[in-house]
Amino acid sequence: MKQFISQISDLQSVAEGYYRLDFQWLIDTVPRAGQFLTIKIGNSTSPLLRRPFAISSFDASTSTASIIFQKRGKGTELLSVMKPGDDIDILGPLGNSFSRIVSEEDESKENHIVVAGGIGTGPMLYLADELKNNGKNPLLIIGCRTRDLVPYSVLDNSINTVICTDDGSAGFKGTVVDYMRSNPGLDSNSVIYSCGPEPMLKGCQLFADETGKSSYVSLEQMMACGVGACMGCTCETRGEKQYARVCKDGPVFAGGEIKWT
Amino acid sequence: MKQFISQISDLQSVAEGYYRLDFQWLIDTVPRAGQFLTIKIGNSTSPLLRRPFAISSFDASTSTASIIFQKRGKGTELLSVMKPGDDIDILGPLGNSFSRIVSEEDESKENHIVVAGGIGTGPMLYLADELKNNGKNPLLIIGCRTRDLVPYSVLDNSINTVICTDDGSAGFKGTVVDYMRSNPGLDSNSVIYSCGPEPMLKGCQLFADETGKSSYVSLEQMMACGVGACMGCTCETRGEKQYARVCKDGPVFAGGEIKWT
Amino acid sequence: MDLTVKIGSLTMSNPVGTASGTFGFGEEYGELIDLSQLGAIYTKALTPEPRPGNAVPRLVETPSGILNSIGLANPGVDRFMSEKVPFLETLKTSVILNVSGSTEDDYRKVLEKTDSLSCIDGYEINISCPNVKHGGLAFGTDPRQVETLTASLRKMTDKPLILKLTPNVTDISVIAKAAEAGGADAVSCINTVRGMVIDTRKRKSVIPAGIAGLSGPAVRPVGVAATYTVSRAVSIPVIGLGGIMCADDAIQYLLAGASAVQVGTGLFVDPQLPLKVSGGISAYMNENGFEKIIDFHGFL
Amino acid sequence: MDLTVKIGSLTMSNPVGTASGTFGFGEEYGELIDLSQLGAIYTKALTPEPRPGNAVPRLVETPSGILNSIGLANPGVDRFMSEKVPFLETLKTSVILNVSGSTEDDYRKVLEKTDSLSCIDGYEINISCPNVKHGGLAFGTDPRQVETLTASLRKMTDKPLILKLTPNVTDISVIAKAAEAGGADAVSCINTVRGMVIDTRKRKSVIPAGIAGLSGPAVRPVGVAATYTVSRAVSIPVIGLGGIMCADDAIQYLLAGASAVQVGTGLFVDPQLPLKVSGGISAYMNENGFEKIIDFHGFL
Ligand SMILES: Cc1cc2nc3c(=O)[nH]c(=O)nc-3n(C[C@H](O)[C@H](O)[C@H](O)COP(=O)(O)OP(=O)(O)OC[C@H]3O[C@@H](n4cnc5c(N)ncnc54)[C@H](O)[C@@H]3O)c2cc1C
Ligand SMILES: Cc1cc2nc3c(=O)[nH]c(=O)nc-3n(C[C@H](O)[C@H](O)[C@H](O)COP(=O)(O)OP(=O)(O)OC[C@H]3O[C@@H](n4cnc5c(N)ncnc54)[C@H](O)[C@@H]3O)c2cc1C
Ligand SMILES: Cc1cc2nc3c(=O)[nH]c(=O)nc-3n(C[C@H](O)[C@H](O)[C@H](O)COP(=O)(O)O)c2cc1C
Ligand SMILES: Cc1cc2nc3c(=O)[nH]c(=O)nc-3n(C[C@H](O)[C@H](O)[C@H](O)COP(=O)(O)O)c2cc1C
Ligand code: FES
Ligand code: FES
Repeated sequence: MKQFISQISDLQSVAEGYYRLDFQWLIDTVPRAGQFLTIKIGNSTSPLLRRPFAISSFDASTSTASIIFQKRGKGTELLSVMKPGDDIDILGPLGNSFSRIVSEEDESKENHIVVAGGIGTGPMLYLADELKNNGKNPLLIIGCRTRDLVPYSVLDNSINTVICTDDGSAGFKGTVVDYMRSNPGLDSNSVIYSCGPEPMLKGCQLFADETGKSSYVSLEQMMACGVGACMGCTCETRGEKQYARVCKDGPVFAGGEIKWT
Repeated sequence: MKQFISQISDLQSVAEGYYRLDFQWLIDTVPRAGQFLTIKIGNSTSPLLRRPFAISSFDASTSTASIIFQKRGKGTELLSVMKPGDDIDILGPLGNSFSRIVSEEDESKENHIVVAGGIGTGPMLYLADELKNNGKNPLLIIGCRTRDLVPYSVLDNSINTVICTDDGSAGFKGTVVDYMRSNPGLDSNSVIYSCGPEPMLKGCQLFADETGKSSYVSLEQMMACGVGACMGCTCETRGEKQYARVCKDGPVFAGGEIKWT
Repeated sequence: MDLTVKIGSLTMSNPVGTASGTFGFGEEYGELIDLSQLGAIYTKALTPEPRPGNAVPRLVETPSGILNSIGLANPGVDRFMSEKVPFLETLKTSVILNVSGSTEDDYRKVLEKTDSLSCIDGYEINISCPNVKHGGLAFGTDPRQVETLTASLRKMTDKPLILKLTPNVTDISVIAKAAEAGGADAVSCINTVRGMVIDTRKRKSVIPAGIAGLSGPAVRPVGVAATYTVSRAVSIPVIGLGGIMCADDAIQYLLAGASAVQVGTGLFVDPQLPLKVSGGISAYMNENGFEKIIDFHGFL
Repeated sequence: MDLTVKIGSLTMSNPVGTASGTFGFGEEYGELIDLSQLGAIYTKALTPEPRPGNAVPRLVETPSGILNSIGLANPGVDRFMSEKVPFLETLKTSVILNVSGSTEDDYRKVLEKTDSLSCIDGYEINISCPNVKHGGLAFGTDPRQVETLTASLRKMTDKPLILKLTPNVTDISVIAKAAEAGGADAVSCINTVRGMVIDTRKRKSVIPAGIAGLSGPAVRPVGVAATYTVSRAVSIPVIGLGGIMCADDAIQYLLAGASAVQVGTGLFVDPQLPLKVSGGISAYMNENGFEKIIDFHGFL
């Protein structure tokens, strides 16, 4: 991990309220799927804290990394109006990545189901890409409330992708879990990876448990330091009052480790 | 006075670190020379307070007002990177104006010397313009540290203007007061108006006192409300511990009213 | 939906007032905001004698806040009667007179001269002022002084008596209880937080008086915490303030236990803010099916 | 030019340290900042037993600040010895162990087990913790408790003993004097300010624990005022902190009377900040012809 000032190379809206930001990756360490970075947005004291975003793609040939973010509050609002060429202050890559957490056994399995929802889409696009490059044929399932929120422009045609919308305005009508349940073809020898709203993660975990699949999740939590020093971003793990730091011990965890509430 | 959201029609650099901002004047009240307005810059809580700026010109035919401002801290920095078309939140016109303070006797005098320095330049350009439109032939004296700070592009050729620079890189070498002293031709039946750094105002006042001229000054003070309610922006006036509100009782004062320290 | 708030015998039309010292005696903002739509105007502090106020600068901006040391600049009670009362008499809005002093007597003098005025609907007693007879420590830091002062003023007036608490104490609930015991109809919190800014170029305090009072959004969490603590300690109404910049901020105070709120520093940023805040409170009540302000209480 | 600072028997290489709880035990930030250039590392609080910490979320951003309720999450003294000490032993930087507890005995236990460690150069005693034996009021709000605790720990160690003061008191100078009377080598101020943020949608405190601690630039004026007040009350060195985001902020603290400073929340924004701050302090000393840190004092 390093702190560096980079330049925005591109910033595009990819769905309603969602943006993709590309920037120069100026350090040697190659970021992996599941890892994130933090950005200091603006130079006012409000917003104050650096904002965490997962890496959504990395192109080694051009040293370009990207994130996909949703406009939510004042930090992401400011970020959304930045321009190519503007400086951004990056700290990363942070966190553990899927590759560091997924067991060798799971890695070698045939079926990899990558489930994304909302602001969890970025890291899962990258994970699907990583799996493909490792010779797998991942199934990417993206859940959105409605069609306008589907980031079509950043989807990779070569990856088997299913869109699920709550209102049926695009793809499968229902949640990602509904989709998985209605496709009994997914054999138990699959690995499910998920990132998105907590109910979605819980749903994936439950489904994996019920059907004997492995499950990995990437979590989100309010963060201050992002490097494991402040104990601010913990999640509860199995065992009596045990906490893990999402920023350092995670954000990727074996789903079974987490105490779901 | 009213609060209104206006649009920037133009924003140009006019000297090193100085900008002229033009915007639509959306209310009926015509702002007068010496009056100011406050702008809420950005929508973060830092910078928090509205920032006060004097009106530097007003064109009734196009309903365009302008200010000339110096980039000093974070508020003016943010203002300097705004773009034509951007909204700005204006509260004005505020304060009393020269026309409300200058005595009839002084108004009817022949010689009007308008002295400007630094961030005091805007209101004095407007005052010179107002005097000209009232059939006077004002002498505008602008003091700057050096040539790069002279706002040549906003000067009106039809107004008799003298530039003074501390380093002699343009016009008269010396302060505005040095200039006035070295021109004994200025008869005592003149009125001096000044706005700029405090030492300049004091110098003008002293010179006026010594040579029997009338003197009016436009003051600056940290402001919170800008409308006379908070008692935050006072200046000390003649008499035992007497204070006047710069925002409401001023910013223009007869120089003799002020307790110079 | 009922937005009214009762403080003692007074009913305010809505919970949103303007904080003392930020709104003068109401006149200056009259051009910018419809005064009749305010829940209440809390006036600038009034002392028996006129006070010129402190040396300048009296203000400096801090991160998301401002630091002020106005020094209770006010015209004194006599000029108040002649210069401010005629305007206040034209208003239908509730007017709460903020009263300050250096001795108990000072407060008494102001009440004596103003209690018969029909345009004054209540008093807010600013006890953040240093008590010159008690070594200069603020009245509001000592529960005994607070109870004595409150009881003494209580005997002088039937109008609502609101004690305005300072956050610069170890346990604000003890002070609030003292005010209640002395007979206060309500307490308001918070007054400004002790702070200081130094000009490193001049190597001296920006504000000549030295330590001054911090307000604005920076201190909002402090005000919400104080309101929460105080509203659990007393059974009289609590008026919450400190850093309210939008309806959501005011709703935080109401949920914390306040029955009314005041907007201070926020006015400087947006003079229309009190009306936006009361509008936002109604909208929130609508959305959440709240009928009265009391419906905000009891969630925490 | 001499940037060193003496606290008791310890000489720190420069006045800028990292505030307790924001820098762990030094390891995590090691990749981002040259630890050997820090004046001191003040560790995360250590208690005798491991503490898991509070329920999440533990953090929320406020205007120019953050509110936290970590709950003293720490591995406890035994795991500290095995997991953290080996790393601390590799450092040349001064390491000040921040010690917390719920009873006097808790603090004593930590000192007992750690006093012989050569990698610990001093103690910072966090007295913002609630004292379970005294009705849960924080140690640091009662001068007698502070003096007793300080005296008790003083007998156990020759290492520098720094008492870390809470700003949530009526008169911080009284607490500082109590620490001095008990034998403290220095005091540091401020710990976080009591604050609360309510989620108006969920109608509950964002932080489950309720009232939590405010830090960051929002509270800088509070920290500077406290430092100014305390440094006039005691003759031992004062370490100033709260909201330092740049060298100028740190210089405010030094001019207010501090002999050293700590950077806390600012690290989250810029991990390099402590080094920028010490660089900026040297530059300021150069420009102003200051030879030693003591040259900052006496202007106000
Ligand atoms: C490991 C991790 C990876 C993330 N990846 C992405 C991503 O790829 N794309 C994306 O759109 N979002 C991502 N997020 C969420 C993103 O950080 C927040 O949406 C963003 O910080 C909101 O900032 P704001 O100022 O716009 O909103 P605010 O108004 O400040 O807050 C809106 C919401 O965002 C959350 N938030 C605010 N600050 C932080 C912070 N410092 N740390 C964590 N959460 C915060 C709060 O819980 C709040 O509810 C990620 C968060 C984490 C922890
Ligand atoms: C009546 C009046 C008229 C003015 N007219 C002009 C003008 O025509 N052109 C121009 O360039 N400047 C003018 N100023 C000064 C201008 O308001 C400040 O330069 C500006 O507020 C600085 O803001 P900032 O955020 O960039 O700087 P900051 O970093 O916040 O402060 C820089 C300096 O500006 C002053 N300042 C900051 N905020 C305020 C405030 N709310 N009120 C008054 N002073 C403040 C402070 O004293 C500080 O020393 C005027 C000020 C007043 C009171
Ligand atoms: C400029 C100014 C003047 C003030 N004067 C008074 C006063 O005279 N009496 C008083 O009780 N409080 C006074 N206060 C405190 C405010 O009424 C209020 O308690 C405090 O500012 C917190 O609210 P805010 O953050 O909304 O401003 C003053 C505050 C400011 C900013
Ligand atoms: C996340 C966090 C954890 C903290 N933990 C501790 C602690 O364990 N012990 C302690 O004495 N202070 C602790 N503090 C307080 C800081 O050391 C410091 O006193 C306070 O944050 C003010 O400084 P700042 O504004 O620079 O952060 C903590 C502060 C934060 C933000
Ligand atoms: S954000 Fe500090 S430990 Fe994770
Ligand atoms: S700025 Fe409030 S009275 Fe002038």
